Amino acid sequence: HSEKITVAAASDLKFAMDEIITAFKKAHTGDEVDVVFGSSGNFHTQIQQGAPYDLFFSADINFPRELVKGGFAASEVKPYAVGRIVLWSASLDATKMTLASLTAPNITRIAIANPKHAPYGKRAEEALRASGLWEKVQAKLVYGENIVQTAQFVQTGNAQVGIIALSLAGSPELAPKGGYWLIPDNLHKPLEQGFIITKHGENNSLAKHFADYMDSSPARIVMAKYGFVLPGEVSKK
Amino acid sequence: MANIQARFQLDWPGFTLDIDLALPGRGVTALFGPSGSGKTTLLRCVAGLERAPQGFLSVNGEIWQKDNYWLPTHQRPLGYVFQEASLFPHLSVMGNLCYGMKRSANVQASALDKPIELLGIGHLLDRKPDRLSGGERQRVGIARALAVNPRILLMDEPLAALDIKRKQEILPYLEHLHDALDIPILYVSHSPDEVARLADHLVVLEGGRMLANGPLAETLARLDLPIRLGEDVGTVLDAKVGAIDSDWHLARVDFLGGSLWAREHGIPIGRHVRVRVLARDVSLAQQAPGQSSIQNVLRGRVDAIGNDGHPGLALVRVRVGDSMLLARLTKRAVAELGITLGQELWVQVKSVALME
Amino acid sequence: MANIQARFQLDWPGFTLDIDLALPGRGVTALFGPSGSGKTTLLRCVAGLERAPQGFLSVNGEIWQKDNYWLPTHQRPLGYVFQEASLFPHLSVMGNLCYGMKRSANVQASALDKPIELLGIGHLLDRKPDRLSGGERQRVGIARALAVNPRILLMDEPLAALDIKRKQEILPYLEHLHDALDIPILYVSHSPDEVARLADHLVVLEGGRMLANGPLAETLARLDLPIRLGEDVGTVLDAKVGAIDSDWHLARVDFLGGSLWAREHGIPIGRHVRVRVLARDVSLAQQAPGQSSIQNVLRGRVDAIGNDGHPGLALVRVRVGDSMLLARLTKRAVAELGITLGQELWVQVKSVALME
Amino acid sequence: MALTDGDLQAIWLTVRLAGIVTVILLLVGTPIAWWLARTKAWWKGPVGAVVALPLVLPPSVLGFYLLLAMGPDGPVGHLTQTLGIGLLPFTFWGLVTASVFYSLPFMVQPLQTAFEAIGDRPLEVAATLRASPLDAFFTVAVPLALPGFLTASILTFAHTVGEFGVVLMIGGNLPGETRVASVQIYDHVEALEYAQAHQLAAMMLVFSFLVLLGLYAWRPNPKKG
Amino acid sequence: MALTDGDLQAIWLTVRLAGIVTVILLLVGTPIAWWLARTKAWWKGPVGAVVALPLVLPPSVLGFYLLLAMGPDGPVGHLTQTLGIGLLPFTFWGLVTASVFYSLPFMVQPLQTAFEAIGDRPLEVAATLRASPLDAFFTVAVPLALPGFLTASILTFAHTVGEFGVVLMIGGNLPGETRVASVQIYDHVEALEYAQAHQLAAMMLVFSFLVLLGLYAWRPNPKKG
Ligand SMILES: Nc1ncnc2c1ncn2[C@@H]1O[C@H](COP(=O)(O)OP(=O)(O)OP(=O)(O)O)[C@@H](O)[C@H]1O
Ligand SMILES: Nc1ncnc2c1ncn2[C@@H]1O[C@H](COP(=O)(O)OP(=O)(O)OP(=O)(O)O)[C@@H](O)[C@H]1O
Ligand SMILES: [Mg+2]
Ligand SMILES: [Mg+2]
Repeated sequence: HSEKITVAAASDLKFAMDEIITAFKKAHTGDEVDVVFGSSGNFHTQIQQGAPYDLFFSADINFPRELVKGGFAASEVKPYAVGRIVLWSASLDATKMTLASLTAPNITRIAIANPKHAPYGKRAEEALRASGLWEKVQAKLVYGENIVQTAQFVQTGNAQVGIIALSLAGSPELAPKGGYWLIPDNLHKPLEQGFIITKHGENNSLAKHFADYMDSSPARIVMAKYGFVLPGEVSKK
Repeated sequence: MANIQARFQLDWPGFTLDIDLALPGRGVTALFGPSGSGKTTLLRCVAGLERAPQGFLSVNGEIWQKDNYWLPTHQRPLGYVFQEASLFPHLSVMGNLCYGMKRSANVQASALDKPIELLGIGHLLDRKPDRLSGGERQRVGIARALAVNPRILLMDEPLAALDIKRKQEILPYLEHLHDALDIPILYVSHSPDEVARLADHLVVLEGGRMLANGPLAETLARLDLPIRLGEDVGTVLDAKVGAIDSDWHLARVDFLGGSLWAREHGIPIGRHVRVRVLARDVSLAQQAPGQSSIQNVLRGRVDAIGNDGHPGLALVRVRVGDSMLLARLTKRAVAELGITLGQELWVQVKSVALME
Repeated sequence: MANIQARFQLDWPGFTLDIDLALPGRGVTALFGPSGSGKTTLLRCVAGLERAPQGFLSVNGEIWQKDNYWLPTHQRPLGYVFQEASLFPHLSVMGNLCYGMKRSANVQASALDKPIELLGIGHLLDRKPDRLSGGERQRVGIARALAVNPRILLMDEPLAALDIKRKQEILPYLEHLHDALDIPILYVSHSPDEVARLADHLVVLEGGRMLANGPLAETLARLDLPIRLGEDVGTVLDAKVGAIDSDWHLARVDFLGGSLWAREHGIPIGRHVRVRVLARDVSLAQQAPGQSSIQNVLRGRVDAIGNDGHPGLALVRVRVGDSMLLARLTKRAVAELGITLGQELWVQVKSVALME
Repeated sequence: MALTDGDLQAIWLTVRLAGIVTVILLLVGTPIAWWLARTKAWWKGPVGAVVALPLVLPPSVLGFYLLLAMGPDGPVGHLTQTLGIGLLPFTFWGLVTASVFYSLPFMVQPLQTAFEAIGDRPLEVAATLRASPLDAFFTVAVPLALPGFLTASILTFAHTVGEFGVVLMIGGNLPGETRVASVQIYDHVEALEYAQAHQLAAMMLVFSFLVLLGLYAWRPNPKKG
Repeated sequence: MALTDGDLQAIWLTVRLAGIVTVILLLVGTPIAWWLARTKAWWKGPVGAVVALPLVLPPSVLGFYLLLAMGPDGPVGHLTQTLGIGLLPFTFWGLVTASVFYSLPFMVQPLQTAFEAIGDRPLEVAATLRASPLDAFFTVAVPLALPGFLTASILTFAHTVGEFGVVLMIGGNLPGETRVASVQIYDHVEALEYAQAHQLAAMMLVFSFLVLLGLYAWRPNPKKG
């Protein structure tokens, strides 16, 4: 008999997750897998209110941790990737840049995600602080609601550069539009990402299968392809 | 008792209505009074559109307002012709006419035929009110109020915007209506002509109070009120058609005290009629008048002499048999003719108006 | 030439206006006609509120409409009294009165004093229109139109909602106005009384067309139109105050053909006046009448005999000197007196109205 | 133009949602507006102000509060559970409920103005012609306020179509159930699938333009004729 | 209740933004509504529909398109750069521009209805009293449409206060410049700082309630007196 799951996934997983699900479905013909992308914070709130998501892939491991604490999860928090941030530009050649280039006068707007609640934004702030640049560039910063909006600020040319997720910069949509420079991960805390099976997915065997599939090599290959560092691996420099 | 009892008090800044009225339960009561005297306000109180606290109103035995009891307007079986036609702007003329009819008991659709024809609005039925002339709107307003089979009609200057010819077509219909339907009509009008013609009963208002209230003939003959009727002061006689001269289209009407010739309107012999005699049409003479175009000559006795609005004019009340006539003379004529109370005189009446 | 030329054609479903008019450039022109005959539409065309394509309008030498030229309403120096008072609901009475005044050249604030007093609206100045009675609204509308110092006045039944007393106060003012200001007034009215009193010129409309257009006296004396004036058919004489009898408050007015005594209104000797004689007030006699309360007796010659509205009545036109009088008689009286064209008769006039 | 199945589903859901919300608000908002237009009670002011309040909160925040209220521990949630309806969030009817709440002022405000503009006279006339207040309301007030109803419905419908902050929060973006077109376009944009976003947005615009154009062409003036 | 400096700044910014947008829309929307209410041109329909269109796009999507248009490569961006104003995104005036565009229907629709309800007569009367069309517009049409202006302003103001989808996209969430209260509340919620979110939201609600209450108490009926 066929089963159905709904996966709630952070926006930065968009490209990788689509590909993983396509592959997963091939192995589970007849079963249905819906995926919903959005803000991890929203999902966290919604799951507390009984949202019908079976798995929750958060961009910030703290959200699933809290859900486990609150008894809204049917599994442990499983880390599935570590995110990386990059300097990305659509109008300049970002491959030749470093964080220090941000002080250049021709750069008037720098987009980062809102460090207050977006995990990629927090890491961007940390990296800038660690490089001693935070005070110098703060006046140039504009804040995206999430990492995608941040990318859009850059993509539309309204900001010359932005700090976005590696997974986005390497995506088929953005890769052709500009280059990136990978920000060394020693400049910021690791951006740990984790997922859980929610209470809603507790008795859904398909949810378990999917969780297991995330650990399989086909899934890991896809994740790596989109720039995620996988748990237990060391990032390539 | 079949009548109307009304007691209303309203206090508005700048205006106070204070009315305690008993009116006959049938026939036309004219409300007469200067602009701003409270005529419309009184009608609105009767209709329940204005709420006079602690007022009292009973209409032919049914209580419509008393202490805290209050019959809502839509449950009062009345017809109201507003001072401004107030048609529904979103409905065609036909829609306006049918609106009340559909909501009234015992009314067939054919009840509209007669008013429509008489008021000459047949060609307007499909129009929206914004495409009507002032008088056309008013006529539709009248027809609409008539179509609800009311048990009392409240009409606020219904004919004000109409030309004489049209008025003369509508008046007989209203006369007929009040005979046929046997319902009371409260009729506001500034036209003494209409009042004299239609009314059985006259209420004179001023500044929110009642100046006079009584049967028409009696009230019209009061010498202390005449100025309000201006040129058209006069009296009304109850009479009967005594003969018809069909060659000359004249009718002889007999009243207590004599006969008069009037224009004939197809009213059959024996029928009771009202005859209106304006003071301006009455002249007095010492000797029997010679042959003249004035064909009505009566014999009467001077009953009272009073002032008229103008200092040069006098009103002389003459008793002819049991009836009263008013004559308007110059004071000089009064002096030259040596008119005194009790004197016998010839009374010449140039023209009289006959009303059914 | 100082006059008004107007040519308008309008085609509406169910109504066609087709007017080609020349009117005198001063004095009062009465527009007379049944409901729906196009009186309001004509005024609106003159005011520029209705646009008759290819129309033509010139007022005292200024062209207001011609071919494609079109002077917008607000640039036409006119005063308009609407058929429904149409006060601005958001302004107080005072605000309404001042609205036009503030926008007109050569008007002092004191210009309002007289109309306010005369129209009796002084106690209403702070009220909003929704708290006025029908007649009060109309009076404010009149005052508002007068306050703009217009070069032409358009008045659409301005006195329809007013009582007689108020009318009698306002009419002399309007008369005075048209003498003093020397501007043309187009005046729609259903009241023959008002028309006869005010108008110098009469236009009769029916179904959007002109039935008659001419000086008042001439048009009133036309025997083919009388029915439209109903009871109030009559003629107007030009006369001069010849003597005043202050004891009896009477004035003698002399006209071409004789003299008449009328109530006196403080008009000084020698002043030109108009005298209105209603056909109903005129009687005819073969022999010199004896002493009676009718004090005006003239000698005249029968000029024409026509029908009146009722089959029993006749209108007889009598030439007195150079002037014309109409007498309304029963046909029987015509026969009994043997009235024929050219015959000499005694003309008794019971009452005349004197207008400045 | 090739819309995906998901797009079509989303459009259909949107039309259904906006239609249902507009109808419900016509039913709910009309009496409120009528009452506000005609009452002289002192609490008219507070009620009027409260009706307009949902407007001032950011949609997703409003959505957050609604989610709390309608969730298993919220008062509305308790109520719906007691009534046996279950929980509203993440269901189509939850969306409807939230949108009704959120769009209320767009219905009430224009209606109130339209009702006030009618004045007393037509209702007085209706009463003298035997129409009960309810009858007069439907046969006089409503037809005379028709342009107001049109304005109110346009604003409500369009606003419901465009709204996604509340919808996203309450609805949870479930395909076929709560993923309306606005959310779908938003998702396309978030996924950087601009071509698809443009397509769906253009489609929505054209469709809405035609609907609005139709409404305008028919735009009634009850007083002209 | 202790609001942070950021909160106060955001509130002040919000009031300023909503106030400016409302004033600009009064200036821009009024002539449009007047024209729509009185013209008989055939393109009245299309124009009316276009004015209402911004409503049907989800705010953040609309924001995205505005971002494109106002960016360095967009038509508006070209224009503003040529005019020496620079680029609008991430500035207060960019927010104003976007909000004006987005809130236009809330101003135009109620005004149009209110203007239509006036009818021809008062303007005819004004013309016979020497008032030019412009004069009559200000001294007759505007006072008579006052309830419509109030409704339109309430909807516009409140909607601008509450809107954050467009604002986030165009504004870039810059404290003191584009971080209005709606964004600030949203940020609090997103950061799970519920207490602060509640506080600020409550504060906004109370403030808005008082403003609305004041408006209601004063709510003019130009025809009563
Ligand atoms: N907008 C319109 N469209 C079509 N017909 C109209 C319109 N306005 C008026 N009419 C018609 O034109 C005719 C003339 O109207 P108008 O208002 O000029 O009459 P009037 O002589 O002033 O009548 P009244 O004495 O009743 O005021 C009427 O038959 C009326 O029905
Ligand atoms: N809503 C109101 N508030 C205060 N005063 C009012 C109100 N309505 C009317 N009035 C005043 O009450 C008085 C009586 O008004 P009403 O309408 O009854 O007069 P009317 O006799 O019908 O006059 P008209 O012949 O002019 O129609 C007037 O002086 C008027 O100004
Ligand atoms: Mg009245
Ligand atoms: Mg007219």
